[in-house]
Amino acid sequence: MSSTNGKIKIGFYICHCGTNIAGIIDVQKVVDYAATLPNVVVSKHYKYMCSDPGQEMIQKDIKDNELNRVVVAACSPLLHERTFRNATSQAGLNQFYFQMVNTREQNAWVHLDPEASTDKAMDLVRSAVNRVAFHKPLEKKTVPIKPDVLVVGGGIAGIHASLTLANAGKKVYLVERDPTIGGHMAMFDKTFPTLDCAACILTPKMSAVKNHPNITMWTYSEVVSVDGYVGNFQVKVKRKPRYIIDDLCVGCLDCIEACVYKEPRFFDEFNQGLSKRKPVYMPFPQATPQLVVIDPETCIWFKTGKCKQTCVEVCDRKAVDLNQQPTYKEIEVGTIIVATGFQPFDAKKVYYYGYGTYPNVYTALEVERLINASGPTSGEVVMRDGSRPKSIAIVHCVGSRDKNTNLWCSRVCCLYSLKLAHLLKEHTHANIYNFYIDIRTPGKMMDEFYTRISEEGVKFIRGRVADIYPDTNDEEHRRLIVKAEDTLISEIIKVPVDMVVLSTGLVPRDDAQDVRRMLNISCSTEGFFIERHPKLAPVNTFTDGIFLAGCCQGPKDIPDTVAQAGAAAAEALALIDLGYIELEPNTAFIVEEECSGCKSCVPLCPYTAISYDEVKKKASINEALCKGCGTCVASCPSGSIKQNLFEDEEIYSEIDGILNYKMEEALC
Amino acid sequence: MLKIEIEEAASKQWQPKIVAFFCNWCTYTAADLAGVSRIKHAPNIRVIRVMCSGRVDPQFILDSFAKGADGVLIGGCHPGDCHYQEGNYKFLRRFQMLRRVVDSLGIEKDRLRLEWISASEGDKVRIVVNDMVAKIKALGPLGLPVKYKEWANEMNVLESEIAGKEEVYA
Amino acid sequence: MIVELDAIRGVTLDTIYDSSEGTLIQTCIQCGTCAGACPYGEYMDYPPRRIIKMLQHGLIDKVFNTDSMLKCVNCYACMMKCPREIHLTEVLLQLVKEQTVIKLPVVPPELQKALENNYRYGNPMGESGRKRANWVQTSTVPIRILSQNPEPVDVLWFVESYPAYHPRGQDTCRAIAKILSALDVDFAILGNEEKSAGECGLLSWESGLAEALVDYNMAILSKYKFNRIITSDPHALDAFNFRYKMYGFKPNVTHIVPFVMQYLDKLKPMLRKTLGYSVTYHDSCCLGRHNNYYEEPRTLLKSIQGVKLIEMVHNRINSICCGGGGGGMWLDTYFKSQNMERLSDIRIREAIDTGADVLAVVCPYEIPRFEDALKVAGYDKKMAVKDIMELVCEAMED
Amino acid sequence: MPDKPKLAFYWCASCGGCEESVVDLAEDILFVVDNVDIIFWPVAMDFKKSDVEKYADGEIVASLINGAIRTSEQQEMVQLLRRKSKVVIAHGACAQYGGIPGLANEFQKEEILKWVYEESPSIINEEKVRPQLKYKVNGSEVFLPELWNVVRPLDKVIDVDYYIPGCPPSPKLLKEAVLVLLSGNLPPKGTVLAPDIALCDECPRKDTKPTDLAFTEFLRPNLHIIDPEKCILSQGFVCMGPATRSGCGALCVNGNMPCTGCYGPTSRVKDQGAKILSSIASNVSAKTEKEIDAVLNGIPDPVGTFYRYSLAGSILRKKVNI
Repeated sequence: MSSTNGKIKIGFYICHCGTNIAGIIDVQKVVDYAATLPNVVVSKHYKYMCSDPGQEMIQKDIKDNELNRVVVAACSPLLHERTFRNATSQAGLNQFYFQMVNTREQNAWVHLDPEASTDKAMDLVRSAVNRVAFHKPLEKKTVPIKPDVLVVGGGIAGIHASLTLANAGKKVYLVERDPTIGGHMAMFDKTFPTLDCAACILTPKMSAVKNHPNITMWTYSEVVSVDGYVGNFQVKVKRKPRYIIDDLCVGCLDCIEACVYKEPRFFDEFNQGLSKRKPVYMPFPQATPQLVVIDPETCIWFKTGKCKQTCVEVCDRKAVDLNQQPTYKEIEVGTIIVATGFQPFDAKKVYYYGYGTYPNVYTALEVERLINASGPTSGEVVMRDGSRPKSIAIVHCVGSRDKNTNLWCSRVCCLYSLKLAHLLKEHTHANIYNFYIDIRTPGKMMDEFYTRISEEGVKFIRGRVADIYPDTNDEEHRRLIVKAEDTLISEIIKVPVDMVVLSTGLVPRDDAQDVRRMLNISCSTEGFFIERHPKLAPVNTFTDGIFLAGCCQGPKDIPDTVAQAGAAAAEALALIDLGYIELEPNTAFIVEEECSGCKSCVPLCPYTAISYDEVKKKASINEALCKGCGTCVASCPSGSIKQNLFEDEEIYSEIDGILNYKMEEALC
Repeated sequence: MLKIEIEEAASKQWQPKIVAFFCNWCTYTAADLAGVSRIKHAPNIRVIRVMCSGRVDPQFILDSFAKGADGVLIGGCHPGDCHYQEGNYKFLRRFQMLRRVVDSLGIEKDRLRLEWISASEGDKVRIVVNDMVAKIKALGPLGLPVKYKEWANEMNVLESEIAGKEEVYA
Repeated sequence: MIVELDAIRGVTLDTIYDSSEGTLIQTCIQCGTCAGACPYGEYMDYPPRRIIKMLQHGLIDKVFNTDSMLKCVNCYACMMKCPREIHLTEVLLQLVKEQTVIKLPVVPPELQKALENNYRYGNPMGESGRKRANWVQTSTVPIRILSQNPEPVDVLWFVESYPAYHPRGQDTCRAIAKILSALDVDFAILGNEEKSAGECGLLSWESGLAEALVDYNMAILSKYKFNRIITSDPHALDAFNFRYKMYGFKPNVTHIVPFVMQYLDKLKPMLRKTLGYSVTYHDSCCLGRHNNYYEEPRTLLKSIQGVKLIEMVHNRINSICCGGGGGGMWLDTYFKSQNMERLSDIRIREAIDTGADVLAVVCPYEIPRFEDALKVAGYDKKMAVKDIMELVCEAMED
Repeated sequence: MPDKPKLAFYWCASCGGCEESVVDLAEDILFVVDNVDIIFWPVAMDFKKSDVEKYADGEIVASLINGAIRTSEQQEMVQLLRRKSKVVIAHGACAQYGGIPGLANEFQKEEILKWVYEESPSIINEEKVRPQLKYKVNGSEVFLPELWNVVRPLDKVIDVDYYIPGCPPSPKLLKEAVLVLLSGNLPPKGTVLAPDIALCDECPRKDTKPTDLAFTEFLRPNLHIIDPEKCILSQGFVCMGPATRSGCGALCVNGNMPCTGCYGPTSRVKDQGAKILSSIASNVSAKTEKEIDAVLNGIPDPVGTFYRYSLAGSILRKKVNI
């Protein structure tokens, strides 16, 4: 126990955190108790330990009392360990002579009985005081950061993050699954609350991405594997065959004209199926890149092997290549921004709203296309049956705030419903009814927007729609009755309308779990990617070097998405420009003279950091590759592998502390 | 009635102590999340943070029991979700083996528990901890340090025995 | 989404906030879906949403002094659509109903009589208990009655009152007996020993009566050895699955439709006759919304040759109640006095709109209700109301 | 030669193999006899307790005690020797960790007595007679030592200075120990007088062990033939070598049998069984609970396998639910 040879002097501090901790834990009792523990020479409490005066108090005590160890009982180490380590090191002590006790998140906030809470705090303080005596001075190791960045997803979040980074001179790989970038925003008609034309503000950014010398844009591509760690990720990208040679296609669309299918007859994804496309198609006129794509699912050549291949013939640049195979690109990047977005809630899941049963029930995204000048009806609101609506019901909260579907509020539906109400009114002069539970319009100019839409004569009915069914009084059964309780007047109302718009919520993408696994990041229970800290690290993930932007993290509107994309880019930039990242020194090492060379540890390391030296006949650990999980340490049969920060003695001393175990008991 | 009161009083005095080893990335974060969400649970667990459930050495578990823990809980990431790829599988294998040893040495099954709790499952921390505390309360204390002392008592009687025998010899 | 039964046993309106259900009620967002989903919501001074708010504000006594809850037909529509999953029909509304009836100056006489009959004779129509098994004599296949032959049996068929006494119910019974015997099922009935399962008492706000019937039937059932119970009455199914379990009686109970579905492979080759009907199917509230059997009856119908299934506008979770539940069976006169249209009349128009030849049902209340509604509707084309079991049986005949 | 250092040997709960290792010194025993005065060695010469009692406290230079402590007599004797000796050495696996007799800690005392005197198939004892602690014969009372409930390693009963591991210890280690004692240049108290590195270090099959161990099944040497060339562990037989001190020269492996762990763990390990368990289980290739269990079923007696010598000295010591 060499670490205890010198005189250990421990300073102990407990934080009140206002009343967060002191409201339930008797801090005075803990302080008095800590003072009786071995090696503790200072024991104090303070209102806010993380504040400047709190940190200064520690530093002053280190100097005045020659403290050589510090224990702070406060919030979770995941929140403020760094703060107190810095304070410790600024007073000239090695920062790893510090140990933190989680007294808030895992104690004061989760228990009700002050006595039990105080007991628990004392147990853990004893444990930390025990442990810190074994701490060793360590240095953080630094890893260089590769300057290139991978951005996954080419919606507005990915676009904005890519441009920010590229403008700062960094090389960006933007990988988009679809044939074009643009994401959901490209489908929108106008944006709330300013009613900017979505295409007008988005398409310049799309072409900026395309033309930026620092951006490598890979559309119709998917990230298939990510290995490595912060600063040094190895990424494999699959480029799906477009059956068009990128460099040769000039986007003349002659091949589309020449296709053996004379009429478009397949589901057009971009227009939500409201129009049709051919197997060879351009997703939409402003698609970026301006390249056509051949869909093997619908192309007769791929389905039957028989086709005149008129598309190949017509292309004088020989850009059509039906034998194209997927290609794989391997890149090395230092940081990754995940901007994989959301998908709209499947409205069929609320069976009684009749989506998919009644043709005049639409989803909001369909209506976006319907009112868009470049949409399937050129902006004319003509319904599936060819008629034009004179009355429209907009049903809020479809798939949101509902235990039967999704619990969360999707945050944008109220405002886009208001926007659609305005646009539909403008296009059709119809009577518009918004059926809502609560109107939620937080944010700049948002409630003003609500006022404006109200002034336009849009009607608001406070009540969640309970039933939608055809009006039997209507000869053609086209008209629908929307039934709800107007809860403000306590009347059951049945409103006959021509068209129903379902304001569907935002849900995680179906493959979010696969993406999460590939990147080794976490999801909340509902499936959105989880940020490292909701307030203090909103774009970080638990994996260093991977950042989140946009709706993959949770529903949000365009301004917030862009802000978050900027923040994610800034976080990446901060790492890149620093050039290196400091890592916890919790790596494992093998004491050579103790190792028998049994090789049991070698296969256990997922990072191949352990190798066997055939000459010395011993195993050794490459510190640069070790991530510090400690699996080999726990498995070494002769106890010859140790882990910095988590040495056996340190953990045993914690156990002793928790259980208030005295060595003399061992003699029994 | 009286008996119940006595039992209640007894149970109030004795509170099980559970040593928990939580991995930094999933379960420790989940326990923090339970805090941030103010999800109340029994105050009987004492968490030791490790980077990965793969770091949990069976010795730590046995040591905890021997030093007075009434239960040991290990929390790691769900299979497939390990921050270090496969540390949780490695622990699971050890756990399955250790469980057999611990069983045959007479420590009840409910005292040793492995749970996969992801960073977002704050409420699962509550469910698991409360359930484990309830089960251990039903079992009563394990109290190995006390047992070891009791075992040692048999050696203390020797001296008087010897004295007695020597008298007889005399 | 049936609630944890033991958790709510003994809960009263005074103690409801101490239960987990009370916590749920606190989460009501007053969206009004319950009121909008309620088939009689527009006739209630206090539809479920307002009841919850009144309860939250401690003003619940006002609710008891109206007849709002008399209009609840226990159709589970509000409960199934509630975005907070509050167990309205299962828990809250029942508690309110009971108080309402206690405070009612005059109980509608039709209902009063039905409850009395149930208490005295074990069936709501006031028939003699000794005639309960009379229909057996008209069966074309032998039916074992346990009191005469108490040997252990695989399947105990709980017949229930409407099937046992009502002439159309007896038609269904004969069909079921034939099907069971064709499938070689070892079955028997309780015969005259059986009394109403008590669901009607329970949901028509007479928990005392319900408990008396529960006690009686539990004692009778415990006399015999059997593996499982089947019944053709979804209300009896609900009583067993919901109320009996609270009293510790936990048999394996299935409705006849899912039961027969288990034998579908064996049954199909027997359905040799082509019927040539277009059929529309009415989802029973208890079987559909409350027990989640939406597709089984439809699959069974579709396995009959020559049956073309047409859906009504409201189907599955969105189905409209026939109006017979929750005591509605004996409140038609009262509903009429309130200028409320009978729900069976509303529903039959949806059935007529489909142009179907047959309205298929699975609940013994529905045949008489819809046959009556058909007469009122004055529908000139001939439409028959038949239990699915009758149709299956018909298809079995060569 | 009045100045020759006095040496005592004693045996407790053991098979006597450690005493054999003294004899196995062969010609070296002459060296020992030349240099020390063996004043107490019940297995070889007729000494009485009173012979020891007559020495002054600390007069004996060293006592080498083998065997675990299970009876009142053993306790009494080792306490006496402790008083009379400067140095006490736990001699062999039983004294160090309880050894094979320590496996009795898997059972309660009553279970053992019942089996041995009543239920064992080789016993005929219809009256169910059990040994009595006191018995009167010819007017005087005779005594038997009492069996304790717990088998203990020596250091749970008396203070122990050094340990010589092994079942039995190799003569080489014993000789080195005696040399160290005679030299007067004593190592720190508590030292195990064997190399502090695992057996693989000196295993002749070390090079044949692969670096990608992944167990899909476990085999037992009584049922399967062991390849005489390859690493035994890698063949799926539990070999304790990686968790066991070296010093024996890999005797068992040379005899084509797996190491069973008699030299105990290295100084860095508290619980040999837990450590080898951790290592071996971690390298099982299965991933689901069910598959893992299927592989682990190949080790039907994990306590007897991993704690063959060390149960009494392990962290848990004994089956705990008395």
